[in-house]
Amino acid sequence: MSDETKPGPGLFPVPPMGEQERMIEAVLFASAEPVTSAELAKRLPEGCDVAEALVHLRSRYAGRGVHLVRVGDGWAMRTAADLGWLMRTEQVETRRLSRAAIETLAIIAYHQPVTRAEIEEIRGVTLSRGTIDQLMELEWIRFGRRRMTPGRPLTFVVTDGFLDHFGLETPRDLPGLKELRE
Amino acid sequence: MSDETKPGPGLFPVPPMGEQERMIEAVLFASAEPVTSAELAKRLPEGCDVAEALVHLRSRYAGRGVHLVRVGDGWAMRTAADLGWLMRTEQVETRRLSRAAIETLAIIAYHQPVTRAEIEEIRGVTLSRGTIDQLMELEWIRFGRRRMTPGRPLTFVVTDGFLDHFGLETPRDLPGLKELRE
Amino acid sequence: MEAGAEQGDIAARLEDEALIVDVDGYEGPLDLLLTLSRRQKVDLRRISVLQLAEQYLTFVEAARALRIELAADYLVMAAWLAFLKSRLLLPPDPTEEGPSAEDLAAHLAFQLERLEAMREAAGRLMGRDRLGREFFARGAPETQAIEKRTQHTATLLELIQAYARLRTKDEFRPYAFDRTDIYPLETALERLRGMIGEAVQWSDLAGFLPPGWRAAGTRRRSALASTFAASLELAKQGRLDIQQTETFAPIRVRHRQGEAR
Repeated sequence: MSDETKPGPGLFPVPPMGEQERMIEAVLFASAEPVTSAELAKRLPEGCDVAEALVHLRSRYAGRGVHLVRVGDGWAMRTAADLGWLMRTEQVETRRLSRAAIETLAIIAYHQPVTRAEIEEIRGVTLSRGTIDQLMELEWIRFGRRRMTPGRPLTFVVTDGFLDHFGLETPRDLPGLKELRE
Repeated sequence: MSDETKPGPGLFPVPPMGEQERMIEAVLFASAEPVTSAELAKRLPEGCDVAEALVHLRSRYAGRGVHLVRVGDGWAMRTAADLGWLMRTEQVETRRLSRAAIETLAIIAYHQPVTRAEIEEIRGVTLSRGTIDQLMELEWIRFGRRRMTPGRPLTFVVTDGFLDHFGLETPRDLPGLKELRE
Repeated sequence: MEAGAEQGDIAARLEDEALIVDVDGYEGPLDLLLTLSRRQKVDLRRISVLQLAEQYLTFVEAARALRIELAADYLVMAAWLAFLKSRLLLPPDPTEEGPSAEDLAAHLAFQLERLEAMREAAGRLMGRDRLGREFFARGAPETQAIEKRTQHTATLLELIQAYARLRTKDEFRPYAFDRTDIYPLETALERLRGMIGEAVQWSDLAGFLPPGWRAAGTRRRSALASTFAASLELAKQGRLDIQQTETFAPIRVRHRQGEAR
């Protein structure tokens, strides 16, 4: 593509808001994964107001069969949860998680960043390598920063993939988090 | 979800048209393949008017960033044609020029304006179309004047883009052969 | 109502039996304690730790009677609870330091409460609407990206070299780029890394110089310098040990055992 046909920085007028909304709509529809605001800004012509266009788009899809949802730093289109029964054919069989894995996941989500020792203390048992591996493989958890305590232990945090899977906008939206913190 | 909450054939009132539209929207969004009207009718609760809901849905997406389109026998959501350029992200990969290209470029730079026949004579091999195209695409060479000799062959010269890239003010700044030997 | 209560009794009895037989069903002693505590049917904050300790000890006894082998951590917990139980029953010893029996009991109750909270949180989490089950991503994502643009580039030197090559039919090489007598560190590293595994005993570093670089002169000096630098790098990575008996003595290296990676 030659530079002439592509809207270049400052060379072309900023598209009207309705047009910006259309562009974001197209990009988000085309992607199965959430797209970050930064990525959207990079894709759209210079000068676009991604944040505002997202607000418009979100309200446009409110109550529809497909919603605009926030996932951590990203944005994605997702079908409305109340229509899940229509999607039988699309449903994916997920491997049943062990109790250890489910509890470990919850502990990481509610206590992140959390070290292995802390997880073990809460559950009262040793954390098996397999449990962590399984959650890592699902891309629901990842390593966080090392804790600045003796031994500089690794910490675990939940990922945007986790937020996406469980329909959470941010880790702060975990149900009952406030009550637990009190 | 238990079967009791699912609208059963004939047992439950037909959902309002807006709801039917939502359902189709969700199904088409989540489906990997276009979905036929017959398939939609099978998925939706008994009594739904798929054809009418499709008409509504289609007009709802008219002028949007995604459209409801017919694909063969089925229906699918697709990016609006005018926004196709948004789907492309560029990944720039830097690669060395081929030996043929760099030699050709050097000859043009040292001998401009130079004809294809002259380039071939110096290199001792035929000049491939691709080599010239590549240098043209890089905007490092362009056509010069036709040579006033029989056949009036085209000549090639280097561009300002070439000088810019190689940090030269004029092609005369290129070191001469003698200087190269010292 | 009555039938319901009866069923509840049966369920409780079945649970009791299951408790005794099915040790494997527990995720550690804390989990077992939490299950036992539920049978007190009170808020965890008001649980009787003393009663709980007795229940636990009974369980462990029963398991022993059935010759069920309990994992060590269950036994450690049993010993600790037996200790706690005796402390809770005896009047406090004013000379004893450290946390009181009540503190220890309160901490145990707190641990159980925290585990229970996480159990509930996990349950709520798994009960949420989930991607691929209740809500869905785009089924036919359009291939975005992957427009690989190859940007070709060249330097002035390459251009000049190309021209010189064409016109003089021999390679033009400015002196600064003459590296035939320089043995690069990367090459030395690669060579040493490949060979060090075999150096089970102390070996002279000079023995690792590549053929063609061993004769005295600039080439040997360059190769020796690079190989030495490479040995330092590998020593830093813990793959080898370096030894020199005295100043100017030959430098010797040896593969470090157990660090084969």
